[in-house]
Amino acid sequence: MEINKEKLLEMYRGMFVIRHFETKTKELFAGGKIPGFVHLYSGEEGVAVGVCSALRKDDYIGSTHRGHGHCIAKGGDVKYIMAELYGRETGCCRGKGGSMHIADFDVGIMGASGIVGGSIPLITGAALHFKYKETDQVAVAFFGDGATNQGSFHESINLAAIWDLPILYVCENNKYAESTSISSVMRVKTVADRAEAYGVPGITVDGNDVVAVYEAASDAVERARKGKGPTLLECETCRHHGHFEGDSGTYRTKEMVEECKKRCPIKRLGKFLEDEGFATKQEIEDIEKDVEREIAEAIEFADKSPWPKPEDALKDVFVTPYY
Amino acid sequence: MEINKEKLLEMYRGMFVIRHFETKTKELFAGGKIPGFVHLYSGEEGVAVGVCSALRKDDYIGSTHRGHGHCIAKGGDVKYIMAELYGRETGCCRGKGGSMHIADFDVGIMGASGIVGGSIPLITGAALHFKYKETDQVAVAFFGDGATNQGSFHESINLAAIWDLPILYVCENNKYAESTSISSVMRVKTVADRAEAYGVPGITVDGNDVVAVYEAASDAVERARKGKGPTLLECETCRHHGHFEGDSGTYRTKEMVEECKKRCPIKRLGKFLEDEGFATKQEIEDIEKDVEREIAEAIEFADKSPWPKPEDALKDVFVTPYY
Amino acid sequence: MSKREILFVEAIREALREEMRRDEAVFLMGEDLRIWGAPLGQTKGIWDEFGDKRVLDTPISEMGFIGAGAGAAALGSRPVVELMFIDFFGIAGEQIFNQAPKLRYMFGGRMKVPMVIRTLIGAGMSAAAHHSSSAYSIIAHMPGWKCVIPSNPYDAKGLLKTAIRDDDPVMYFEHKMLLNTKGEAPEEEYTIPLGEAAIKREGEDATVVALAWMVHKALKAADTLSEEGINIEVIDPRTIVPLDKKTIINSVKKTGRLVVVDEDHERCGLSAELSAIVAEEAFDSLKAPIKRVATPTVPIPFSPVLEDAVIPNEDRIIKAVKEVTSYKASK
Amino acid sequence: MSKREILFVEAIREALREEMRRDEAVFLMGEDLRIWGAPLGQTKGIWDEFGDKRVLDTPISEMGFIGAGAGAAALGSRPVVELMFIDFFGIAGEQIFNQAPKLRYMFGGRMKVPMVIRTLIGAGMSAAAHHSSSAYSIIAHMPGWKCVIPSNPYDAKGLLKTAIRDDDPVMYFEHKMLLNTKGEAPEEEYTIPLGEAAIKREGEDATVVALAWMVHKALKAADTLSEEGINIEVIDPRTIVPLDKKTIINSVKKTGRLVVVDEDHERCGLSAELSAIVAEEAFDSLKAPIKRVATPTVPIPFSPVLEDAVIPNEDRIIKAVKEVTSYKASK
Ligand SMILES: Cc1ncc(C[n+]2csc(CCOP(=O)(O)OP(=O)(O)O)c2C)c(N)n1
Ligand SMILES: Cc1ncc(C[n+]2csc(CCOP(=O)(O)OP(=O)(O)O)c2C)c(N)n1
Ligand SMILES: [Mg+2]
Ligand SMILES: [Mg+2]
Repeated sequence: MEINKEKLLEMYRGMFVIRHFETKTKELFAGGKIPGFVHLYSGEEGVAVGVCSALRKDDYIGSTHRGHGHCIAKGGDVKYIMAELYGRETGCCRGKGGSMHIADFDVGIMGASGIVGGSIPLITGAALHFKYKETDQVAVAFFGDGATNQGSFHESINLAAIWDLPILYVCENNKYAESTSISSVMRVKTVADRAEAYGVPGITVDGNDVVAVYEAASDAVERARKGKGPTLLECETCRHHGHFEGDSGTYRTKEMVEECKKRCPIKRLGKFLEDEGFATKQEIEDIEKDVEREIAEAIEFADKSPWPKPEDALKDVFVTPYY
Repeated sequence: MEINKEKLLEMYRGMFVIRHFETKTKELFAGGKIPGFVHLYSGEEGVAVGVCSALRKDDYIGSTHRGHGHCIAKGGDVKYIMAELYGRETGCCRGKGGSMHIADFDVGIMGASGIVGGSIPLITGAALHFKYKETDQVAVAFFGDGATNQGSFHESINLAAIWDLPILYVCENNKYAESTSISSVMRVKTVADRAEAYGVPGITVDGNDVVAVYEAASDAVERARKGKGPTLLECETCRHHGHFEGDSGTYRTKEMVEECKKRCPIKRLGKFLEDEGFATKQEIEDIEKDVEREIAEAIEFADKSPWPKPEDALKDVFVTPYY
Repeated sequence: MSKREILFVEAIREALREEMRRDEAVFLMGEDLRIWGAPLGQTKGIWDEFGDKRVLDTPISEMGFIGAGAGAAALGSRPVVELMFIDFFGIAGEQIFNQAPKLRYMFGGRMKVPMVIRTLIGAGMSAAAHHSSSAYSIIAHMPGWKCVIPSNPYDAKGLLKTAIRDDDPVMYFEHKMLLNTKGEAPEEEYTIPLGEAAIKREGEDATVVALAWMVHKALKAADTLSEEGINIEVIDPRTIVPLDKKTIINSVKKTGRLVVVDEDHERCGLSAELSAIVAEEAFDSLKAPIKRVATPTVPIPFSPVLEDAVIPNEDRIIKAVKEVTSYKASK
Repeated sequence: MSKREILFVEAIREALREEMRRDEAVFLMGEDLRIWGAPLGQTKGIWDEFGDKRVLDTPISEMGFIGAGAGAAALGSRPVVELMFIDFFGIAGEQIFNQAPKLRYMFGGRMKVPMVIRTLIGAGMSAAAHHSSSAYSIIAHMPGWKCVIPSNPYDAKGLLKTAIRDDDPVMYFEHKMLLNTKGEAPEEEYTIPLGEAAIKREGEDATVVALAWMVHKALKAADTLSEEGINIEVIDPRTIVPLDKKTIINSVKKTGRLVVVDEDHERCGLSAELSAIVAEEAFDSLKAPIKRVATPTVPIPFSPVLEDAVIPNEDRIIKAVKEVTSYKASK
């Protein structure tokens, strides 16, 4: 597959936006600016960016509790996402959703879910809608390794298989579900092995190699667009921080986390860009500066945004008024 | 595997009890004696009898809406089962359960379930209990082909796999879930193919060959007793009647049903017994006569049994009184 | 309008067919809808007219396909999904409680989920503890579902058409004992708004609120009672979310007495909700304690003798009405 | 008994540890119980004492492992299973609603299911619509679960020990805002029977019934109100199945007024049930409408501003009490 400089720099920028967003989110959470439960995506950027780079704007993704990365990669505006984390009126969900429930249908983000596996049937329904309407849009379900032990995964991928739905099931295998090692809750070697039970192709790629993810996703997206049905794409990755902010993370040794950080997809792509002459150190630094400015603006936007009005708590249950 | 005359005749008798019980149940339902929803097991006897013949009395089975056969094969008394179908006080569940909820813990019947897939987690829990108590008992989950598309199947077999639980997952693949052909709701060729997703052995046998079922089940039971974990055993079978009493069955052609009846496991074993000299026609007829008498007695018992007292409807929710 | 009698089950089929013809976005999804036409014939003939594309037969994967229905609805389809029996709500519980009905709210009102779930409720068939629940109180308890519970063919058709056109998730409950009952329904197009109760019978002595099968039992009880000179007002709310509180409260203001007849379990059920509303909002008018005639909070037993003992019946309704109409305050 | 203060979360751990020592049949099962010690430390240290065999970490398969818990219980184990947050009840819905609590009844009372489910409830942490529910009304609505909802360390410990020894399925609700609150609890062995309410404060002017976190809000409201000369009686039912109706009714007979404070959603919720019981059984004593101060039937919003707007608070309790104590009948 041919991949040009522009796409590569775009992916670099995309990953760096997520990383920097998460770094700031961590600080803001610690400083009491962001309430609730926050699960950071740092370290897994290669997956969201690799996959979303293979999508069109009118394709849709379903996200998870660890969703900031997916939503940013799919084109969500960091201003509105940050304002949502702050719980402000200007947030993409008007402050009603928060970190675990980010959505923006205008750019194809069908929504995150606080329930593990909860969004998999929904995004499968998006694919069903595309098939029903005979469009060539594609849906992507993001979920973790832990989620593959949920019934919703099993039922959804089977539906997609029998109906040849245009969807990618993207498993972010970071080897842990909270403190639980995937090897203790699954007897097969890879999550991709599970695809066979549904007659669906299963592929494992290195999630730290954004280009590899992009290429594998592109193939699967093409299959889907052509009406050839779903693919299970497993991306091996790891998270740099605890399960959520507040997790002491004692189930992983320091060495494991260090080792994980060494495989950072951003550093890896940066090195590749320089080594292969796609970009200079300066170009990369310029991108990073630009991103830092963008995130700073988003934080300022969130900080200055008004709180929702208490009475709005009763709105939006129904299209017709609350009762 | 060595299999002796006694065992073979026992299996013949077991299958014939079920067949005759179901034939009579069909008549009694049509005659208004048995209320509710009734799903007959006729045609599938090879599965229940083959599997249960490999079990001990203190092993446990979990059953389904199509459960009469399992319960009889596991040693349930036809008198108490028939009385239960009648809704009488003397029924094995005192008239509270009916056809879809037969249980008898004393002989290892952990209970049927009106919910497809509903009993699979429960009987997996029985296996967990055996492991916890360090007994060498074994559990068996019976379920249909349709049930393998339920999340409960997926989650349960995975639990059994990671914990090496002593259990057999026995899929009665009669090719249909109500009017739905299994080939339209599953992309893999056999249900046993699904075992791979859990790192569990998956085996397919001809459910009309009770001896083959018995042998395959015996191997799996031995594995389980030795602490080597679960097996998925798929038995290909077919039902002689509609999905339930009242189903017109138009989704199967007459020829399909005829073809199915030709593969009858009882006829097949009968022929084998005669051909191989295990039994004479007379011996077989004697068994059948004896069974007919037993079932007639069961019906009489049910018919003469008292109704439950209305006030008992409020009992048995809790060990301590109702509130 | 033309006089015409149809079966309840025909009313459902007509509503589905008419709405499918009217709007391409409407499709059906569920188990055994095509050849079988659903377990009690509710979708019979529809596949013949609309074909595979508009009528989807699913695997036994309620969690999966109900979630998929909600997802398709979120993007603009208008699926009518069948949950064969309400008793299976737990199988799809996550999608029924946390997803479909909460999405719009969680996402700040920026999308909508125009999905209908049709489902069978009720006892009366000795179908035992896994096929006889009502459970609409649970659906109503959790935010986000509109709940429609028709008692006759006319309402069944008019409300189902409205439900399909509604932009919010609507759960539509079909009582299995009513599907083969007959009633008038015009051939001409009509719809019934959600949130309007029907006064089935006027009376001054007590207000009886009842839904679905229970409406028929209440009306029979009313006949018997009227022979003894007691005239009850029978109200059928028809939808419980939205609920037409006004009609109920106005009636209690007139009669001073309330009996709620409810096939759902008593504890934390709809009967409690209606009682609580009246105890707060029509307190001054009350001349007697509010009585609930509901199903005790026990699993529905199989044996007809036992089933009859727990499901509200005419006798229990009459007894409760007499208690409130003959009530003398002890203070 | 010795005076000693412990945290609520310690009370839970002590109860678990004591019962595990007492009875070999008791084991723990759930997600991340071992190293993590459950999300808020409820099982911290228990794995160190009892090891892998007695503390099972599960995959994220609530339907599977809750069903397995019930199955093991049916054969004689006494599992204490964690459903991390009550919001996940739908994931395991089938096992929670149709199996564990109905088995004994369906099977004619010939077996029993001595399982406990521990689960986190409540808002207050901006955890949004998937991690802030109360939902005990739904569990209480369906037959078969005993429901324990403690408000302080003493009750938390005594009731959890009783729950584990109970032969029926018990759902034990831990309010996340209470886990780090302190209270007295003796070192000596004690248990508290299910079905006995606690009168937290005596008063004559109105009865306020509240559970868990709401007990604390009601007691604060009581302080404020007493400064204005209004003395409320605050009752904590502690368990809602079984429910100590007598204590509530006796109190209303004394005060003539009832305010129910309930963090669960209002529609068809526990607040409705308590109101309905009193409207039927203490009608003559009522001097004012029954007021419910409950969470409106909307998903719990994320933003602290919005969350505060829906969860019952001191102000709303005070307002409701004043409405009932100052009430003048209009008739
Ligand atoms: C149904 C359900 N069970 C449990 C939880 C609690 N929980 C939140 S995240 C998580 C682990 C998820 O693991 P995985 O799917 O691998 O995603 P990761 O966090 O590793 O990205 C758990 C158990 C939940 N939110 N929903
Ligand atoms: C969860 C659930 N969904 C649907 C049904 C309705 N139903 C009863 S039996 C059945 C078909 C079951 O098919 P299978 O598992 O193959 O068993 P079989 O009837 O063929 O023995 C269905 C859909 C149910 N009882 N439970
Ligand atoms: Mg993970
Ligand atoms: Mg089948």
